Amino acid sequence: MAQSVAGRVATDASATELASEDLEPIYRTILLARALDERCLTMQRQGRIGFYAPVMGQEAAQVACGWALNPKDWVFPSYRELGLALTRGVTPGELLNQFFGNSSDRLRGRQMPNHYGFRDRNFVVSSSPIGTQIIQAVGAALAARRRNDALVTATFFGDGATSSNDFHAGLNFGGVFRTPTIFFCQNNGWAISFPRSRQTAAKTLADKGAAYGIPGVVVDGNDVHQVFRAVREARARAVSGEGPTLIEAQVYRLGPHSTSDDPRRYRTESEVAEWKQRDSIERLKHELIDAGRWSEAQDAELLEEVRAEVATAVNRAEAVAPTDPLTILDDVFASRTPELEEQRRQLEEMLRMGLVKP
Amino acid sequence: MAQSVAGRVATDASATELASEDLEPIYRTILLARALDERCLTMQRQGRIGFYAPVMGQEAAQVACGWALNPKDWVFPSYRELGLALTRGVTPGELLNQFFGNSSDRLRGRQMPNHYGFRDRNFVVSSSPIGTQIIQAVGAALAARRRNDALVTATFFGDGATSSNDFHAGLNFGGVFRTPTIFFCQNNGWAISFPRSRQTAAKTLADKGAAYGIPGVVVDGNDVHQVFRAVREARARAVSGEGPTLIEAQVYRLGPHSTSDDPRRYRTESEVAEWKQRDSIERLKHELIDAGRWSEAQDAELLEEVRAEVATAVNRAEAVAPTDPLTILDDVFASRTPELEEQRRQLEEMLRMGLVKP
Amino acid sequence: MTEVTLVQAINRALRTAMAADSEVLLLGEDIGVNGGVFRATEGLLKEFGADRVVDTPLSETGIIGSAVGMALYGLKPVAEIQFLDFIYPGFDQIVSELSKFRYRSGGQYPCHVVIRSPYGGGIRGGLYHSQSTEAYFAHTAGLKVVVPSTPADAYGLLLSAIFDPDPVIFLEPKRIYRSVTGEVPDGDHREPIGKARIVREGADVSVFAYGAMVPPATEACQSVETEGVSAELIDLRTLVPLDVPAVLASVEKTGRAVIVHEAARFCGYGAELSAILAEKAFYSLRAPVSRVTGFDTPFPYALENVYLPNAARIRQAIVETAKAG
Amino acid sequence: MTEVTLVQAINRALRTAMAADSEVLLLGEDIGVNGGVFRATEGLLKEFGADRVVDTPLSETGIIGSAVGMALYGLKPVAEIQFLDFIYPGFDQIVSELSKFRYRSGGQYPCHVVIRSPYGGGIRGGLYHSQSTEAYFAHTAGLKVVVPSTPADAYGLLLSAIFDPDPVIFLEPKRIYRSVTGEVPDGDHREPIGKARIVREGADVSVFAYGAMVPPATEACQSVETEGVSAELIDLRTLVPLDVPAVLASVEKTGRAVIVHEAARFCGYGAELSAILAEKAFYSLRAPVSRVTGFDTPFPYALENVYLPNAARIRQAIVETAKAG
Ligand SMILES: Cc1ncc(C[n+]2csc(CCOP(=O)(O)OP(=O)(O)O)c2C)c(N)n1
Ligand SMILES: Cc1ncc(C[n+]2csc(CCOP(=O)(O)OP(=O)(O)O)c2C)c(N)n1
Ligand SMILES: [Mg+2]
Ligand SMILES: [Mg+2]
Repeated sequence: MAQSVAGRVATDASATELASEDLEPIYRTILLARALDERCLTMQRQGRIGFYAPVMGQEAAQVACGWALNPKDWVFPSYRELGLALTRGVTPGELLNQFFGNSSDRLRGRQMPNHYGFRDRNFVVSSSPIGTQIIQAVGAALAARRRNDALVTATFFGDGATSSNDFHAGLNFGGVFRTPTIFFCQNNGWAISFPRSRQTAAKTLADKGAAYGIPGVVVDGNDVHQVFRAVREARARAVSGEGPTLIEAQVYRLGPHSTSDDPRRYRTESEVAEWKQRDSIERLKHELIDAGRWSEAQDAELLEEVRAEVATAVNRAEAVAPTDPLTILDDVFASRTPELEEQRRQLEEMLRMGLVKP
Repeated sequence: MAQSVAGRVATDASATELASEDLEPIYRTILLARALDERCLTMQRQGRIGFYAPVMGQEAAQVACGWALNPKDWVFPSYRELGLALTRGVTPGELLNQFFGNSSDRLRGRQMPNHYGFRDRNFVVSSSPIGTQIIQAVGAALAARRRNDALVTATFFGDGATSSNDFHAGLNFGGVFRTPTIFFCQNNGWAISFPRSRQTAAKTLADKGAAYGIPGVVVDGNDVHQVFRAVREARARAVSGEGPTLIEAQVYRLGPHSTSDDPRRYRTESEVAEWKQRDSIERLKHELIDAGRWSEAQDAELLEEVRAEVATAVNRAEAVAPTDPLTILDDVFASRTPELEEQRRQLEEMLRMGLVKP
Repeated sequence: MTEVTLVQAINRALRTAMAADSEVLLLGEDIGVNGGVFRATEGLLKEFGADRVVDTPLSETGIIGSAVGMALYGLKPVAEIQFLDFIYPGFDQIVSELSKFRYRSGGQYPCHVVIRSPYGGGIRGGLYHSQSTEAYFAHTAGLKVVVPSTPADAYGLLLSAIFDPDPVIFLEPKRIYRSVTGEVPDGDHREPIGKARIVREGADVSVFAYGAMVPPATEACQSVETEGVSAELIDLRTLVPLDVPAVLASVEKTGRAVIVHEAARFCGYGAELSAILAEKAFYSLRAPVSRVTGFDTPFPYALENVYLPNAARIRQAIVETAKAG
Repeated sequence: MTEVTLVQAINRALRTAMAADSEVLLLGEDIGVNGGVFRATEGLLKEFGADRVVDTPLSETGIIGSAVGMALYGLKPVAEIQFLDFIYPGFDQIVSELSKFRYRSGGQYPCHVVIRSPYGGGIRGGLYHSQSTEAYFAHTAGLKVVVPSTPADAYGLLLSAIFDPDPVIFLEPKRIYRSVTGEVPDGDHREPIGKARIVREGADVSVFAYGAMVPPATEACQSVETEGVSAELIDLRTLVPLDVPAVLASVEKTGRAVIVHEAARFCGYGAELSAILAEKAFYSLRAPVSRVTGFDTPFPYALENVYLPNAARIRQAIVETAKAG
């Protein structure tokens, strides 16, 4: 399948190995994610967006995974899936509208930054409670099978989420019903201040698959080839009716948990420095250069380009009008109940009287 | 430790093998459980108690497990632990008071039959929502360790309960904090009408231990020696700080799930017949006879004896006065709030006026 | 039209919906070969197959969470929770996900799930087979809450719920599953969600009830006639959205209100009804608003008849309210 | 006496309790080395060690369930739930176990647990860092529910909660964690659970508020003075048990009531307050009871200032209520 706007996916829809011509667009997507991430952190410090949870360090795992999926697959993300979103053809501008919660935000300003979703990209809107999407992905897989849609659902979550109720229910239902589901766990070492080593006494998170009769695989999340291969194999199993796979992508959260977090309270600089060494960007860049497909000059140019793309998107999104206050009463139900109609009239009156200022 | 009224436990407090002199009291306890169970089923059919969930088929696993524990250990049962209760020195009369919910019921008539508990026997009161006791047992183990009490907590649950949130949390916390806990799962083949084979795709329930870094052991629950040994080994690990063990005792629920259930709807007679072959009572009886410690005559006498014990207990319990209606407002809090005092006065008035008839 | 029990009406509504729309499916514990512990799904496995009558592992998180996922994809799942008392392991999926998906996605993801569950006391089920916690759901924006009290309403409202675009918590008064019978239409006949039903008209006192409290309330309303009190009985039928005009119209006429529910009183659903009256019918009210409810205690076993409101208690409240002021 | 913020008062109360009783221990997510995401447990790990300040895996089922187990054994655990919005995975342990253990065991097993959790909006936290769902807990028999609004109350009430024999849900208004400061005593000084506090006396209208709504309600009460309205403000402080005598005394004096909370209106805590007035202060009431609350929608992100009651809206309600009737 050709790379498309609606989903930057692998050139070959069924290969288990990443084609060399995919490496450059993957690299570009990772760089774009990094540029957007850095910009958002800055904007949060400047008070221009309210909150931000960076993806830095996890881009390669997400982008390689997204690359291995099919645009028709449904993804059930957590709040840290910026790299994945880009592989679904979500643009920086669309993301920024969500971060600003402005009137172009597809979510109508309803959720915090990072909690986006785009139905037309089969990218389900994420929520904050940890893990809830995992069992939902299993339900959606059952639904897809019932409709004879040959696709998989892929759900994304962290090491902390493996302790959630929904992980337990999701993997169990997935195993029992042999759903076409990929459980993609990004073990980034930390659940805020709580280290992976304390989260569970299991040796690896992939080991948890055995409790549900599901194969578990560990991959180096900074290695796009490994990730791509594992996801493609899992996808092949899933669509052929062999059931779900649990993939543990070992990565590291290089930044803070969110802009509300100060990681110096709980981890050492040296641990971070060590993981920076393994960062996918340098690694991929050198892989491309070594293969004779890339140069430092091209790299500098690309960096300029993605930064400019982000800057333009920021300018546009920041100029968009804020959300209309009366929309607060929409979408509770398919249509407003009489009580909500009355509350809307009350709000109109309050706005008119200046009692409420958005 | 000698057999005592307060806890019919093994003669040797630390042996991992069941002593031959323990076999007869174990056999007696199982027979007593069976006799009480049968009597309760009959009484429910006669409308003399409101509900009953039989233990038939699981007595050996429970009694052998209880035998291996220490009276100071805390047990966190489900609603099907009649055999276990007897090993804690709980008498048929005490159980029957609970089944009748009469004024001698230690629970003051608050819970359905089968949901009893006796603080002085370290036998925590059970509840209906499946699994909740599992994580509580872990919390209690943490508390015991904090007080330097050298004991274990043992929690009892079924195959269905392995799908519960509390199982997941309980085993995970147990593994992470290496608590002195025994997770004793009675896999009786069914969760009401849902077979073990569908409950999870894991090969055995004991396999689930790996997800939490906990050893998992499978035992034949009709073999009191195997059960005793496994529990003693788990107990030794627990008290020496090596953490919890998950024990899967494979048993079979020979009766209905409860008196509300009709198992003919979902399982075959032949399956039941097959498991009846493996029933512990015949097995133990022959073991005793083969060892020259028992005779058919003694057996008939014992059967008479336990039935008489049950009959006497029933007569006594049935004669106890019902619960005082005004107690309905007690034990919500340590003392009644002003609002509850007011509701109590209202209830007094309603009783006086004959508006409410207990 | 056929005369059936309330639980049979539920069964028929499920069958009608499943026959009409192949995207309706059921999931829950023991609903397949066992036909549900109350037999609400009896025969449906045979008729529609294991793909559409899905027995699940013992996890309400799993049942509700996967129903949410199915609904996101576009199906119309109907989840059974065996007893309302056991819904709490799935509460997070209800209050954080099911009720909020449409809103938080800016309308992208409707979440069309029905959760059916038997609720309430009267079957000697003790603490965990008796509770009536409708207020939790009624307070959760984004959920509709429906409680029928007759076979016809159970049938028509369940069909409406299944084809409603919003999530519906459908509470079934198990105590009257079999004791109440009535005629039920045959085809896809729906009762509108959001409309109360006047059980009997009256001039002196308005009585509001729902679910298993409707029969004793009816009895009480009849019996006060001998004291010359004319009581109007309103079966709310849907707690969210509440039929506020019907509630106000009645109290504007009678000036007096008695509210009945079996749930604990404090912050129960009756509080909202009373608050609406104190706000919107204040000038019509001629006596204190009275609530006949369970006590503010957990639900007891041996004393359930002491706990549950009965016709005598309701009668007393009607008489007192009629006389007050 | 020292001048501290509300969150510092919490921290001090925890320290005081832990120093006084070695059976008090804390558990929760990120409460140890991180000191809590709001720093409520800052410094306590160092002072009391990892045995008593226990960082847990990410499971509210685990936190609350293990706290229940600890309490059954006899300890006094204080669990932190990072945001009230995340309590629902542990809801079953709260409503089925924690709240009912004493009752269902016939008094054998008190269940002495405090669950502390920041609640409410105003920090631009969106749907899942803003909710105010106290009504769920207030409706659950067997739980006490406490919501302080000042550092002194936070200190004194948390100490009372920790040494109370019953389970307490202790809701901390995170919006004013740092914006409100005040003097706090030094030793084991407790405020009684079950007593409201008269923030200011007044003759014309009674205003009831709690938590983060107390500051805007105070502002509103001050500002209506210019219109010649004398408003009495009552900070409820404990929602269960409610100080009914204080509520009734105020309304018996003023004849008018405005109830303020940030939770959604329908079946919110205000409904109970209003219902109590309609029942027990009916003959004193001279105007409809007014509720100033959040809308019946999920909590929004961009429009949180539209959602949250503010001084202007409260002021308007006071003035209208004063004039009505
Ligand atoms: C149910 C629940 N409890 C607590 C939180 C608060 N919280 C937000 S993120 C987080 C850690 C998540 O860790 P992990 O799953 O590893 O994902 P990561 O943030 O590392 O990507 C916590 C505890 C939450 N969002 N949901
Ligand atoms: C949370 C919850 N959901 C559903 C039920 C209804 N229910 C009661 S027992 C049971 C099956 C339990 O099976 P298992 O754990 O294997 O125990 P067993 O009855 O076989 O001893 C179910 C579904 C319940 N009690 N709690
Ligand atoms: Mg993580
Ligand atoms: Mg079982």
